[in-house]
Amino acid sequence: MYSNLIIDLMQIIMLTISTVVVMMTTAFKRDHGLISGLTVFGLFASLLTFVFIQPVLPLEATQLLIIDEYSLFFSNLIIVGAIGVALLAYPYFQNHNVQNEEFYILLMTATLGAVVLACSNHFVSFLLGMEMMGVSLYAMIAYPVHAAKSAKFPLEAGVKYLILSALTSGITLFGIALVYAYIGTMGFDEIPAALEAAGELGPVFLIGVLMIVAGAAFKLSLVPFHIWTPDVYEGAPVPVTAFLATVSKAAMLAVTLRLLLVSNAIELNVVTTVLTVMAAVSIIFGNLLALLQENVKRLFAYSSIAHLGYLLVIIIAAAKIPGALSVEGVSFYMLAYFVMSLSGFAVISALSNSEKEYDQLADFRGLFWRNSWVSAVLITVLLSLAGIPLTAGFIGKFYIFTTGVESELWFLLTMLIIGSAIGLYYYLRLIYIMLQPAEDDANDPAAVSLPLGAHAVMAAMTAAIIYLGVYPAPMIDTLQSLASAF
Amino acid sequence: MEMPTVTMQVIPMEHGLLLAAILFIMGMVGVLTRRNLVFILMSLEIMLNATGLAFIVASSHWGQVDGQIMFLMILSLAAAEVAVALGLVLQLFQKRKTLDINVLGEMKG
Amino acid sequence: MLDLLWLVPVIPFIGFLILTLTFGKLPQLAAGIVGAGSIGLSFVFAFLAGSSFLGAEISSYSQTLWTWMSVGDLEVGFTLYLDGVSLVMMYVITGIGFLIHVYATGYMSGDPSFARFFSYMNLFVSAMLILVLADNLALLFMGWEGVGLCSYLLIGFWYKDPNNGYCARKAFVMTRVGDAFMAIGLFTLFVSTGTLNIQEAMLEAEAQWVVGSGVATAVTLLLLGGAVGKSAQLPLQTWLPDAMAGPTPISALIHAATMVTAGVYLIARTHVLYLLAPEVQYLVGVIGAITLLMAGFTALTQSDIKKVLAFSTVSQIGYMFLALGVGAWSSAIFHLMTHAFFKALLFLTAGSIILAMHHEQDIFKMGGLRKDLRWSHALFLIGTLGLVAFPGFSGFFSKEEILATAMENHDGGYILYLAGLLGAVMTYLYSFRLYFLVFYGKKTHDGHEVMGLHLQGPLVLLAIGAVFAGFIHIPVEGVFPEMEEHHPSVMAQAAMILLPMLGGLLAWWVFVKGKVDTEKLAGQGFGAKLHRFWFTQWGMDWLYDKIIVTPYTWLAEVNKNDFIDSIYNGSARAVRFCHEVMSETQTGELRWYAISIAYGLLLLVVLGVLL
Amino acid sequence: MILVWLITILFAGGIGAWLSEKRNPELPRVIALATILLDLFLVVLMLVAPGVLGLDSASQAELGQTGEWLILSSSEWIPRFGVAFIFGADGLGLLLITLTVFLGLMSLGSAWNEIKERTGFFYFNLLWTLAGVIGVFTALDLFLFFFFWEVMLIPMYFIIAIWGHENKEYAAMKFFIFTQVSGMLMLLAILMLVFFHYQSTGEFTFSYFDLLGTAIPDGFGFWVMLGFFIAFATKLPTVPFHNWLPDAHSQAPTPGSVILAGILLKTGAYGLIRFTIPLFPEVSADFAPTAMLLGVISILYTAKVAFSQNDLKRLIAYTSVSHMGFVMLGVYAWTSQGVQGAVMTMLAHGFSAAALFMLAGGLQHRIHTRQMDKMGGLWGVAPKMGFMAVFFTVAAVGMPGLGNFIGEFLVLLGSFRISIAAASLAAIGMVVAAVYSLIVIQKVFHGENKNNLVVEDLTTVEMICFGFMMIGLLWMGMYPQSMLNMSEPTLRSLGVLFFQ
Amino acid sequence: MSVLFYGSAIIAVLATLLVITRTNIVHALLYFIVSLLAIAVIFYTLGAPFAAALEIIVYAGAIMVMFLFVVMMLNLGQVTQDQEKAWLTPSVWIGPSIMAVPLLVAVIYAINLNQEQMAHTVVGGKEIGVALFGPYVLAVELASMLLLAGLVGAYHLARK
Repeated sequence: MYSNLIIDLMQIIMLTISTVVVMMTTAFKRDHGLISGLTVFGLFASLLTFVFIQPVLPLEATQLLIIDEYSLFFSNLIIVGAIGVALLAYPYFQNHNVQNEEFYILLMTATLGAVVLACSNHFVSFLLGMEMMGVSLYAMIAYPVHAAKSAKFPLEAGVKYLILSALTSGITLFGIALVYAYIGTMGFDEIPAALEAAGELGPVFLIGVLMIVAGAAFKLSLVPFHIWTPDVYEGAPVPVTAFLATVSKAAMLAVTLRLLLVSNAIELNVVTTVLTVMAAVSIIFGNLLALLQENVKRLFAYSSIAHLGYLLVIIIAAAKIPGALSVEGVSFYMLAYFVMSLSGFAVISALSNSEKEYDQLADFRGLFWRNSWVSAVLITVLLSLAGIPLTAGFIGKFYIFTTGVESELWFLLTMLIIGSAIGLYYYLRLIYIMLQPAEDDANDPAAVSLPLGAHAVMAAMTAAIIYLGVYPAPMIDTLQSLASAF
Repeated sequence: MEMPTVTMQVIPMEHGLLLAAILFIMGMVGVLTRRNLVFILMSLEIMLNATGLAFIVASSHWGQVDGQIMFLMILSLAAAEVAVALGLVLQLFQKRKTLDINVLGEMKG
Repeated sequence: MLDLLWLVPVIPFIGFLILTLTFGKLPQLAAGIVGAGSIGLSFVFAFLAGSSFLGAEISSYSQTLWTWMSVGDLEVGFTLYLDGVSLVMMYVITGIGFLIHVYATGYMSGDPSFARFFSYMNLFVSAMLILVLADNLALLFMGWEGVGLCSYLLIGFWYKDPNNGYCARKAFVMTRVGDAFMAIGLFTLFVSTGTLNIQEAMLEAEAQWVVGSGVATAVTLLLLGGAVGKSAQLPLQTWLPDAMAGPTPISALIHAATMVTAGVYLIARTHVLYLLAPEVQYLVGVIGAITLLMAGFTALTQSDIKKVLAFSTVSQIGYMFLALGVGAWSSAIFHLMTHAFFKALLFLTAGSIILAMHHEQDIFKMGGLRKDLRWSHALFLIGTLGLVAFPGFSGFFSKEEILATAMENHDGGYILYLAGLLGAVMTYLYSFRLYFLVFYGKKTHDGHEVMGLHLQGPLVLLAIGAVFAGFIHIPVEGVFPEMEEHHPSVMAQAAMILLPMLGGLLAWWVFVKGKVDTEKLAGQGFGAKLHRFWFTQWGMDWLYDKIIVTPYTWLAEVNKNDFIDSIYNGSARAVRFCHEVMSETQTGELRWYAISIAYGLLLLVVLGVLL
Repeated sequence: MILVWLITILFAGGIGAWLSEKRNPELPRVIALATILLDLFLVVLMLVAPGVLGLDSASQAELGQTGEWLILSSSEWIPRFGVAFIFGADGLGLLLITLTVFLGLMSLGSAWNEIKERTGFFYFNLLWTLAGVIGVFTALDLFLFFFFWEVMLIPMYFIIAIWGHENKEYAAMKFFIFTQVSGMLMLLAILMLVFFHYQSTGEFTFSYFDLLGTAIPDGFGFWVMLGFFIAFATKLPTVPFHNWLPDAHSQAPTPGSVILAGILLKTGAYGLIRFTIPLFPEVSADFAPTAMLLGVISILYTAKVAFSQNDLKRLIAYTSVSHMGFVMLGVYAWTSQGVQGAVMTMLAHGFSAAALFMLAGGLQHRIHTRQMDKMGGLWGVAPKMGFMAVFFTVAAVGMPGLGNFIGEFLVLLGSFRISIAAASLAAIGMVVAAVYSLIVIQKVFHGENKNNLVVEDLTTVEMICFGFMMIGLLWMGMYPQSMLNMSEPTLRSLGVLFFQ
Repeated sequence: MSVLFYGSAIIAVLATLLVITRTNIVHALLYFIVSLLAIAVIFYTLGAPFAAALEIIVYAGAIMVMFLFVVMMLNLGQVTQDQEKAWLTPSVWIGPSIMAVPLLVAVIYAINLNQEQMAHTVVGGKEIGVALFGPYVLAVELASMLLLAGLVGAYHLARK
């Protein structure tokens, strides 16, 4: 029993140990390479523990955490993302003239928070996971604040994220409090029974749920809680942006979906309506905002708003169709989006460093002819984001359409099509710019030596995009089995 | 062991929650109106504190421990958050010689 | 030898291919030999096939080369069909065609695009042969369109002058209007009878259709539309004078004497249908009558030698239509044949005159040429006499038949007869006006006869034809319904012969004696208006320009950028605008961000409370 | 498997061409040529001696199909959704594959001397487009079909965006967005269809054969059909979805225009014939009058717009829309003549439009303009070009004896049976076609050579290409039966109305 | 007891109101501490003495003092105070305050339950301790990591 518990928590334990090891090492020897290597190693070790965890699934590790295939999938995804971020961070901070080592500690704690969030089955662990990730992220976003010549506006981004995030954390917590006040339990899976005992649905409960939704929507950057996204994406160092776009979203999504499905909240009329409105508006606003964006990081930020809107469609579909298909679809889309984003930010990161980021559209002019490989990766990402076949994005979009059709969400599907149409414009615009002949320009980002780690990330993620797009069957099987729990 | 039961006068849970809500919204208004970063942080603390209150009220209603545990967690969260936030306050002041958050408006569009 | 029939249209086509694909690299002599020789060879085969056909004493012969298209119930073979009528047409086309080609080798010699010219000519002959030999209407349509194409190419032959190009396009488009009608006619016929084979369709129609029924009327009207376009009859005749822009005068001949008879041939070929739609048949006659008069008047006012001849052709085809309208099928074909001889003679002689006059075509700048150009004078006179149907000349026999039939025809044929008679007067008038103006009067310019066997040789042969063709018996019995023999009274015959001669006298009186000042007459007051009216073909061109061409070009110009495009561009602009507006919300101000989140929360909570 | 090979060879050849550029910029075109020739060889083998390739009917039986399918193969892909690799070709498919490979060769010919920059990537895109198109013509799983539908789009986008002319960004974007958005509608429709099939049978499948005859709940049929229709009508294109075409065609480099006009448009028509109508027979029948009307409007409206264009390529592009109007008309008449005519129009237009674009492209390459008012009198300097222009223009006008005539004639005949008005109006198209076509000859080749343009006449490579296309058009015009026979069994199996 | 509750509630609200309206940071902090103390009293009335103690020790004692340190460190003087006055114009606060009203109304409407009463039990430190090291043991561990993250972050950011 206990041994099983330990095995179950192995990933979390490994992450914790690695964090401590990294911290201790930092205390004795500040060496960027060593620390980043240790971090990557620690993360890898944590990732690999899933081999041991797999056979003993599913298990509730106390009432706080549940480790099942679903959470394991997301944990793995999160750790992979963290490895990617660590690999990107090393070259990015290489020339950063102040201490870099804390970044890795923060990365570890953020990852730990994300994993906890993904596994959480209780509002306490939800809070802890979310805040562990959040607090680490405040510092990570503002990390280069000391540098004499920092690439962007880390301070501004940090403060913005901190205040807005704290504000919404407060809202979420208050929502949790209301829910708790109404039903008297904080475990996700106890909610339906408690609700039944409470009799009819009180507005307190509904408002509490909606406040929790608001908090989740903030982290997922859904309209109207999206507004921080572009500024923070832009101001944060690229690896952190990558973390925000991938790990943070995946973790939050995992827990939100679990909460909505396990508590049956998705079947509440109010929740469905609110989510529908959010999805529609996110799709349209996100795409509209991205339309003529000149900064690639902001462009990705806006497009992430739209993509999370797409994702929401699958979640909403769960109200009418078996939750399993919905979970399968969400997981796939999240996986696809995760891979695409990581790959995209890897490209930007590969071209950038902590003193200068190449994230203007103009910086990408002619990239295809100067550095075909990097630009091919970015083109693949953009096409995938646009949902073109041969890429993971297409299968993801296929899931949206399938679930949308099955639950007859015609309105959202219409929005989806309109949004995608607008979306095509800016993805193609960036592709077009890369394809044009380069102007003679001293600021040649491709001249920056491309580090091995970034290449590895790009290669792995691109391979994943194509593989998932061309032969998704094995992954679909996996997701199908993990979704069967719902 | 039996818990010591203290008979208290009846206070409806609504009133507790109401107080929490009022404090919460006051904190929120503070966040929205102030321009000084420290005030904003204080307002955020008010909000957090109000949620803590709400948990205590709820836990009292249900006679459970869980709400108080949550309060503890909120406490530690507040501590961690404030620590980082004050770090940022220092940086802001150091860099801009002001605590006005309106100077942090360089990214837009 | 009948099975060599397919070679008749194919040989000219091969000639065309050779001439085209060498892209002008062929020396002129070789090009001439290929160009004219292919037609000659074709004539030989036509003659061989024709004589064995006549010898075999069969009413028709068909040769299927391959299945063209077979789709569902549509069965169209690449099948040649020979009977009396197509035999006559085949002879005319290859025979006269050969003479024209020979003449052209002389006429066109030295032109830089010599080979190109002959390639078009060969293609023309090939298409024309397919037209007349077609066993079904689809194949006929192929020839029909083919000659139209060649006409386009020949009119625009001298491409450097944009006006030629314009005329060519006009001709093509206008005949295409007719073709479109004809195509619809074919479809109607097919849907109604289930076949496009001419003979079968006619049998089916006879069996199925009621006389005067809607479908019969529709089909015949539509086919008439095609015929009218190709044969330059009212109201689609206006392209023809412009067609004279082509190389003088050979292409003119193509247009004026050969291709335009296709309409006559079509109606004659499908006469059974017309018999089932008597009103339409009568309409054919009426169109013929009006056209022949109108063209007559117009011819009277023209000053270009080629245009006078062109309008005379229109007028003569009007006669043929008139003949068709009164049921004188064989007479129409007969007149077609005789007309081919004398009109070819006239055109080619006119060509000689033009050559002699150094490419001067204005008849008012000629005059008194009968001494200088003896050959041309004699030949032209023969042609003119044929044209005016002077007794004993070929035209006389055919025209007399037509008028006689028209007179005897009781269903309104009498009016047609009178129109025909008036037309005959007009014919005399304009023909001799031309003749007198060119060969009599004051001599203003010198001309030197250009001599050569390939110039005069064909002319002489044609002249012989123009005189004696009237004695040829065309083997069309069995093709057309038996016509009763017409024996008009002596008086009527005399009137028919003598009355038109008044026109000749008038011409002599006016143009040789100079009794009337034509310039004054045409230059002032009502005369001027009338002249103008006649000269411009009764204002038809103007009318078309105003009601079709101008509105169409205007419409096209107005919508040059395709207004549907602006719908899409407009929505793109709208999206862009939305983007601008949306971007304003991203102010970068933290407080505003916080407020927006608070409002979002408010929205959610209100929604939660309300729902 | 042979079909898979056809596609794979092109994919592989494309990659090979791309990689070989580093070695020698001349190499990619040679590789592309070899690739296409290899494909052509296989196609010819399929046509002439199917036995050699071991094309058997065993696979047909396996899929429960008989008869018309010449080649059929299937294997699993995404079993979760019943998605499978089902490739098949019947007479119609084979005709269109042949057209594709042949015109691929032609476009290669036009690229041979024109594309000098970034050759590797160019030929990569060229070959991948072809692969996508062949995929479209052979895929019998709707998912797979959609997959290829999009695959042919991307390389084409690259071709326009990189090698296009002055306004390429706009054109490429428009092209992409139009096709992609309409494609999404189709995806939606496909999924609805699959879902309805799932509802009635409890089985997820995208197989064309299984989806035929799916019972669709009342009220939905029309919308599902419309999703397909809009996608195909956009590709075809039909007014009012045609606006991407003039821009894309005029801005694309010559080989791109050739492929666009010659092949890509045909996928729309193919989709209508293969999918839209057979999958939704009743709804389509109700919808047919509207579609025919759209066809007629396309014919007349775009002919009028074409007439006023000054940009040569744009003009030809609009005429393409006009011609595709005939296809729409014929297909929705759904009679044997109408559909056969549509097929013939597709084939013949593939040749004539491709040739005209090659001419226009050749001219632009030589005198660096597409504005017709800057040309004139070119016959004198380039008679071969002039001849070719006349030939292909005349073909486009619908001269009997050439392929286009057969198509238009049959379409008109076939639709006449269904709607006299539509066919009669469309017949006016014959007249207006003459109006706009001849103006090209007039403005470009006739008249004085005002600007003293010196134009090099057609090169040998070009002459060979044009020669092939001439022969092709003549063949189609004189002996269309060879093609009609191939497509007939297909149409019979698709339920086209055969009057006997 | 209820007098204590309502009295403290009023004090808490008033003190909080003062916190968000003061211009002098130190004054505001002091009012905040007052508010916290009042809330601690409320906790006590609700039967949560342990929480009440923590409220005072951790919140008022530690967190607020941290604030105070920073304020002192930055040495914000009269200038800042004047600035605050200038910033806090009605045009700035009216909007959010008005927005707050419907929000409050909605929440009040929502939490208007059937006058459910709060429990009569006191949950003391011992129970909490048992729970913390029983079912919530992981939470404690995780909270430590949370604090670690805060620590590292603050350490990094607060560096000169």
